[in-house]
Amino acid sequence: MSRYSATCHIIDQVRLAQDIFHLVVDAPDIARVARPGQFCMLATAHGGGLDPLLRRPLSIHDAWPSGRLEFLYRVVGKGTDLLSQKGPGETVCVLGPLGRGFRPEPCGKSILVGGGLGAAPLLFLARSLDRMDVTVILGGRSIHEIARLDAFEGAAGEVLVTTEDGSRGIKGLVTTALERLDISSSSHTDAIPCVFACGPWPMMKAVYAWATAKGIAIQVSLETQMACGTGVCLGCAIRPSTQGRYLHTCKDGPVFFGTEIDWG
Amino acid sequence: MSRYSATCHIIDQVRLAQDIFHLVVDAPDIARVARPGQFCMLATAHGGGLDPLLRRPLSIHDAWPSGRLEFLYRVVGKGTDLLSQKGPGETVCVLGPLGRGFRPEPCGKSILVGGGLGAAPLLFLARSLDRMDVTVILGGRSIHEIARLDAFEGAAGEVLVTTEDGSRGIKGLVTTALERLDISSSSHTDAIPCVFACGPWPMMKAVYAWATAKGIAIQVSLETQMACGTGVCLGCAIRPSTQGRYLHTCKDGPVFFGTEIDWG
Amino acid sequence: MPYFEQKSTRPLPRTGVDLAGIKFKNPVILASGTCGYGQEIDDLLDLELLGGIVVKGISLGERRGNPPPRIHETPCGLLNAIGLENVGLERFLSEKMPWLRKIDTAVIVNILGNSAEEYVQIARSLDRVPGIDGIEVNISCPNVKAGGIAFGADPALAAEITRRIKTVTSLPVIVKLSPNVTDITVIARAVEGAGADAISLINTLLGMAIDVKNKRPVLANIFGGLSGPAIKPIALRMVWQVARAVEIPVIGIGGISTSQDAIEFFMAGASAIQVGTATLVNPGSAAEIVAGIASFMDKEGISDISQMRIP
Amino acid sequence: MPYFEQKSTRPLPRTGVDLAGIKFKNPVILASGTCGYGQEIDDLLDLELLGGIVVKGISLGERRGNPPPRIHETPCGLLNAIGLENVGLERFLSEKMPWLRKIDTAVIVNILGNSAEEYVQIARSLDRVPGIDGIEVNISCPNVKAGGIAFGADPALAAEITRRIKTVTSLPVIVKLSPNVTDITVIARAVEGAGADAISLINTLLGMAIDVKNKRPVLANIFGGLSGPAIKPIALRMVWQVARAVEIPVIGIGGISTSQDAIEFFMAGASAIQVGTATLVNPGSAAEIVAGIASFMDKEGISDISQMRIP
Ligand SMILES: Cc1cc2nc3c(=O)[nH]c(=O)nc-3n(C[C@H](O)[C@H](O)[C@H](O)COP(=O)(O)OP(=O)(O)OC[C@H]3O[C@@H](n4cnc5c(N)ncnc54)[C@H](O)[C@@H]3O)c2cc1C
Ligand SMILES: Cc1cc2nc3c(=O)[nH]c(=O)nc-3n(C[C@H](O)[C@H](O)[C@H](O)COP(=O)(O)OP(=O)(O)OC[C@H]3O[C@@H](n4cnc5c(N)ncnc54)[C@H](O)[C@@H]3O)c2cc1C
Ligand SMILES: Cc1cc2nc3c(=O)[nH]c(=O)nc-3n(C[C@H](O)[C@H](O)[C@H](O)COP(=O)(O)O)c2cc1C
Ligand SMILES: Cc1cc2nc3c(=O)[nH]c(=O)nc-3n(C[C@H](O)[C@H](O)[C@H](O)COP(=O)(O)O)c2cc1C
Ligand code: FES
Ligand code: FES
Repeated sequence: MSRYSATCHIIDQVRLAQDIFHLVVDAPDIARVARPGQFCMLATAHGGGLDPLLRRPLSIHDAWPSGRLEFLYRVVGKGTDLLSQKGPGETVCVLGPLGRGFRPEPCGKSILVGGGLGAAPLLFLARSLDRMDVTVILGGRSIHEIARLDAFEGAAGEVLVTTEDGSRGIKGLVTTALERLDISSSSHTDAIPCVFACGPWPMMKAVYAWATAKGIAIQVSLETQMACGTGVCLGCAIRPSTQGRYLHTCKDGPVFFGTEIDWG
Repeated sequence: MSRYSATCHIIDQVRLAQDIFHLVVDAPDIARVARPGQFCMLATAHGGGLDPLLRRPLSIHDAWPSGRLEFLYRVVGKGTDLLSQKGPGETVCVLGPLGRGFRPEPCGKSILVGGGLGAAPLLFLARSLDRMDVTVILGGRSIHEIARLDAFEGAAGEVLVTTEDGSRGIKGLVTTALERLDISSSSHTDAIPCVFACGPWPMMKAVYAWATAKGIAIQVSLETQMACGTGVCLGCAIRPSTQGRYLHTCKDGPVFFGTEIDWG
Repeated sequence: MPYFEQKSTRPLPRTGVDLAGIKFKNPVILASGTCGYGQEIDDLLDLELLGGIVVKGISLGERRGNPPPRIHETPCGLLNAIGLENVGLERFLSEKMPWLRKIDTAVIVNILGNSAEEYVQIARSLDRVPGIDGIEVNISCPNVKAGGIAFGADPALAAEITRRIKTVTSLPVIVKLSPNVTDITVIARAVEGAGADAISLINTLLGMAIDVKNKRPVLANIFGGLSGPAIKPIALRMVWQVARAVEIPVIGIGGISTSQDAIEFFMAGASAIQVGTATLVNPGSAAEIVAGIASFMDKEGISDISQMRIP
Repeated sequence: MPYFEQKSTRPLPRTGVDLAGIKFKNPVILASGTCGYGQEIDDLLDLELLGGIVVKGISLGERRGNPPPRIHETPCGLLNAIGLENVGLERFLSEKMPWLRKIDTAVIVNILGNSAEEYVQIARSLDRVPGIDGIEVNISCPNVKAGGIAFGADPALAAEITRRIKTVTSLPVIVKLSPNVTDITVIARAVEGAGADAISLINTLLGMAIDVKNKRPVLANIFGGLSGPAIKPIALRMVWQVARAVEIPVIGIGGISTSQDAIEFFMAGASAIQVGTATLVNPGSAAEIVAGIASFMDKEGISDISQMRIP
C-alpha cells in the first residue's frame, strides 16, 4: 500500500452554501496515487488541542497530478466546524489515500447517484470515466444542497438534478430520476449500465432496490464511525450479506458492491 | 462583587515580538468596573473543543470607559498559543474582573517594577496614578522582551529599562536600576515611596528584599495555577507568612502586600 | 378556541423532581467543592435558577487543606488535591448558613469525617438546622489521608456509617460513592440496605501527573482526584449500573458540562445531576444546563425527568 | 583534541531496555489492538524503529467480535467494544507470523481465553514458535463476556492463570492488568508471586455513552473500554503504585501520545511504555515518541531509561 501522512498547506477553502465547504489542499504524494472512492482522515483540532481526538474521514472529491487534493463536506459537528475555520496559509494534517475505491467495470452507461454530500466522491469518479458514458444524478432537499453543479456538468455527459422542494430540476428523489432514465441507451454500446451511489442510507437502499430489480450491478460508498481509517482498530465493522466475518469500512470499503453488505 | 462572564469581540490583536501579543477586546461591563491589578480568565479552545479545558488567567493590561479591555501576554503553551491565533471579527469568552488589585496608598513616588511580561498589569496601574509620581522599571533579557515601552512612557514620569544583555537601557537586572534610584526625590512630597512589582518569583523576591531593607512597603502580583479564578475551587492556595490559613491567589490576590506571603 | 384548548392540554415540561424527600425545582445541582458555599459565585450564577447546591465538604474542625500545588489541568480533565480545606462545622453554621438560608434553592451539606464517630457528630449537629434540606455523605474523597476513600471502598464500613448517620438525623441522607472500586453496585447496595435515601456518584477518580522538568509529581499531595469531561464515560457507566442495582434515586455526577450530557445521565437512570468542574470553567454552566433540559423536554414532549430513563 | 575527547566521553543515550528477558531496541512498544498484526500499518510506520509490537489479542478460535457500532469518540478519549475480533490462534500462526518474523523488532503476542484452560492451550502453542519474543496475558479485556475482566479483578484467579501459563511456556510472560479494580497493587503482587516476568498496565477503563437522539446506548455492546489522553492521569497513578509494589518490571500504558507523556511514565517507574490510541489518531506517533525520548535523554545527559525513575 502507498498511504501517506502529510501536513498539507491549504490552497483554498470556500463556503459554497450555508454549511457546505470546498477545501483544496496541496498533497502531492496523496493526490498522485489516489483512486476515485478512496478517502482521507483529516485532523481537525487547532493548535495542540486534543479535542476532537480522532481525525475525520472525508471522501476524496477530486485529485490532480499537480498535487491538488479536494474535499467537499458539510459542517455537522465539532470536527467539521473546526476544519471549516481554517483558511489559505494554514495547514491541515491529512492521512491518505485510504480504503478501497470504486471499481470501474466494463459496462454501458455509468450512472452516478449522489444524495446530498454523497456527491463528494462522485466528481473524481466521473472524471476518471469516459465523459459521454456518464450520467450523474444529484439529489437534495433544495437547490442549496446541490454543490458543485458546474464541475459535474463539465465532467459528465448528462447531469440530472432532483430536489424535494422542486427548487431545481426534477421534483422528487433521486429514484424519481432513476425511474425516468432510459437505461438502454448508451453512446457506443448496448451493454447493461452500472450504478455508483453515495448518500444517506435510505437513499442507497432505494437505489440498491431499483438496481437489483433491473439486474444492474451497483457499488455504494458507505459511512461508519472510524477511529483509525487504516485497518488496525477494527472499529468500523459493517454487517456482511453472509453470516461470516464482519466487513470493515476503512479497508474492505468504503465502496462495496451492493451484494456484499447486509441491507438490514 | 460585580464580575461578568462575557463573549467579547476582538477589536485587535497584534504580535509585538516573537511570542508577545497585545490583545484588545470590547468588554464594556468588565472594563467599566476593572481596577488595576485585577485579572480575567479567558477561554482559549476554538470551536466546541474541550481541550484546553480551563480558562487562562491574564492580568488586565489596561481598561477604558469606552469598553476597551487590553491584555499583554506571552505564548508559553497550548492555551496562549490558541488565543494568539484569534483575530478581529472573532470572539473570546472573558470572565472578570477578578481578584483584588493594587491598593494605591498615600505615599511618595510609586515605583512600578515589571520583569518580562510582569509589566502587563503595571500600565493600568500607572495610568491610575499621578503621572509625575510614577517611576516604571521594566526589565528583560533583551530589548525584545520589553513590550509597550511607548505606552509606559506616556503614562509615567520616568521609565527605566534594564536588559541583561545590555541591548537597551541599563545593563543588568531590575534591582540594578533600583539600587541606583534616588528614592527620596518626589515631585510633591518627601513621603516614603511605595513599590508595586510583578514578574518572575526570583525577581520579586529580590525586589521584596530591597524594599524591606529600605523600609518601603511593597505590593506584588503573584501567579499560581488556577482552575476557576472565582474563589470556589480553593486550588490557588499560596503559603501565608503566618502559620494560619492558606491565602488564595484568585480572591485574596493576585496582589498581596509583601508581608502577607511566605517567601520560602 | 379549539386551538387554545389543544395547547393547554400539553403541560409545560415539569423539570422539578422530588428526591429522597427533598423538593428540587429542577434536577440540576451544584457539586460539592466546585461552588464554595454559594455566595462566592452569587454574582455570576443565579442560584435560585437551580435545583440545589451541595456546599464544600464540611469537617468537624476547620481544615487547612493540602499544600500547593493543588490543581493541574489534564486532557479534558482536572486533577485536584485540595485536601478538604473548609471552615469547619461551627463556622459553617454561623458564617455560611445565614446567607444560604435566604436563597430559594435546596441546600445539601456535604460532610466528611476522619472516623465514623466524626461523621455522626457532624450529622447530628446539622439535624434540624433551618435551611438545610439534606446531607450528602462523602465516603469517597481521595485527597485526605484518614476517612474518605477508605470508607467508600469497603461495603461494610460504608453501610455502617450510613446506618449510624440515619439514626442521628431526620434529614434525607444521600451517600456519595467513590468510583475507585471494582464493583460499584456492591457499595451501592450496601448503603441502600443501610437506609440511604439516595446515592450520588461519582466522586473523582484517583490520578496523578508528573512535572517532567522538575522530575517530581506535580501535586504536593502526589495523587489527586480527576474530574471533568474526561471522566464522563466512566461516570455514566457507573450511574447506569447503580440505577439498575438499587431502588433509591441516583444523582449522576461526572464531567457534565452541557444539557446533552445531563440528558445522557437521565437516560442512564439518574433522577438528578450535579455539575462540578463545568462551573469552574464557566460559572454559568448549570443555568445553561437547566435551560437546555427544559427545551429538550419541551421539544420531545417529555413531561417528567423520569420518562427519559432507558428501561 | 581536548574538545573531541570531551565529546566522546559522553556516551550516546542508551534507549535500549532488557525487560523480562526480552531485548527491546527502545522502550516504545505498540499496544495490543491498536496496530493489528503490524502489516496493516507497515507503510505508515517503520516498525523496525520501535522497541516492539504487541499484536491484537489472540483467542483459541477465530472470533467475529461485537456487532457495530463498536467505537465512539469522547472528550480526549475513545470508547471501544471491538469484542476481540481476531483471526484465532491457527490463522495467526500460519498467516500473520511469517510476515512478523521478518521484522526486526520484538514481537509480543497478546492472548485471551474464555477459561484458564484456554489461556494455557494458547500459551502452549506459542512456545518455541520462532519470532515470538514474549506473551502478554490479557486478563483485563472489558469487552468480552467470558474471561477477560473476570480474571483481572480477582487476585486468586489472576495468580492461577499466571502460574499455569508459566508452566507451559519458556517465553517471558507479561501480565496485563485491568484498571477497573479497587486496589491494583493487590493484583500486581498476586501475579508477581505467581511468577509473572513483567506487568503491563493499564487496559481500558469501563465506560459508556448514550445516543440522546435515538435514546439508547451508542455501542451495541452497551459498555466499552475507554482509552486515550483522557485516562492518562489514572494510568500514571496506577503505574506509580505498582512500580512501588512489585520488583518485576512494569510496562506503562494509557493515553501516551507524546514523548513527554512517555517520560512521565518512566519517571513514575515504568521500564517501557506502550502506545495505543495515539497510533489510531496518528500512525507515526510511536516513532515520534522514540525520537523525542532519545533527544530528551541526550539533552539531560541521561544514559539509561531507568535513571529517570523518581525514587
Ligand atoms: C469513508 C467516509 C467518507 C466520508 N466522506 C464525506 C465527505 O466527503 N463529505 C462529508 O461531508 N462527509 C463525509 N463523511 C462523513 C464525515 O466523516 C462526518 O460528517 C464527520 O466525521 C463529522 O464530524 P464532526 O466532528 O463534524 O461531527 P460529530 O458528530 O461531532 O462527530 C462525532 C464523531 O462521530 C463521527 N461521525 C459523525 N458523523 C459521521 C458520519 N456520517 N460518518 C462517519 N463518522 C461520523 C465523527 O467522525 C466523530 O468521530 C464521510 C464519512 C466516511 C466514513
Ligand atoms: C493572576 C494571573 C495573571 C497573569 N497575567 C498574565 C499576563 O498578563 N500576561 C502573561 O503573559 N501571563 C500572565 N499570567 C500567566 C498565564 O496565565 C500563563 O502563562 C498561561 O496560563 C499559560 O497557559 P498556556 O496554556 O499557554 O500554558 P501551559 O503551560 O500549556 O498551561 C498549562 C496549565 O498551567 C497553567 N499555567 C501555566 N503557566 C502559568 C503561570 N505562569 N501562572 C499560572 N498558571 C499557569 C495554565 O493556566 C494551564 O492551566 C498570569 C497568571 C496569573 C495567575
Ligand atoms: C476542586 C474540587 C473540589 C472538590 N471537593 C469536593 C468535596 O469537598 N466533597 C465532595 O464530595 N466532592 C468534591 N469534589 C468532587 C465533585 O463534587 C464531583 O464529584 C467531581 O468533581 C466529579 O464531577 P465533575 O466532573 O462534574 O467535576 C471536588 C471536585 C473538585 C474539582
Ligand atoms: C480499538 C482498541 C482495541 C484494543 N484491543 C486490545 C486487545 O485486543 N488486547 C488488549 O490487551 N488490549 C486491547 N486494547 C487496549 C490497549 O492495548 C491499551 O491497553 C489501552 O487502549 C490504553 O492505552 P491507550 O490509551 O494508549 O490506548 C485495545 C484498545 C483499543 C483502543
Ligand atoms: S477505522 Fe480502524 S479499522 Fe477501520
Ligand atoms: S482558582 Fe479556584 S479558588 Fe482560586
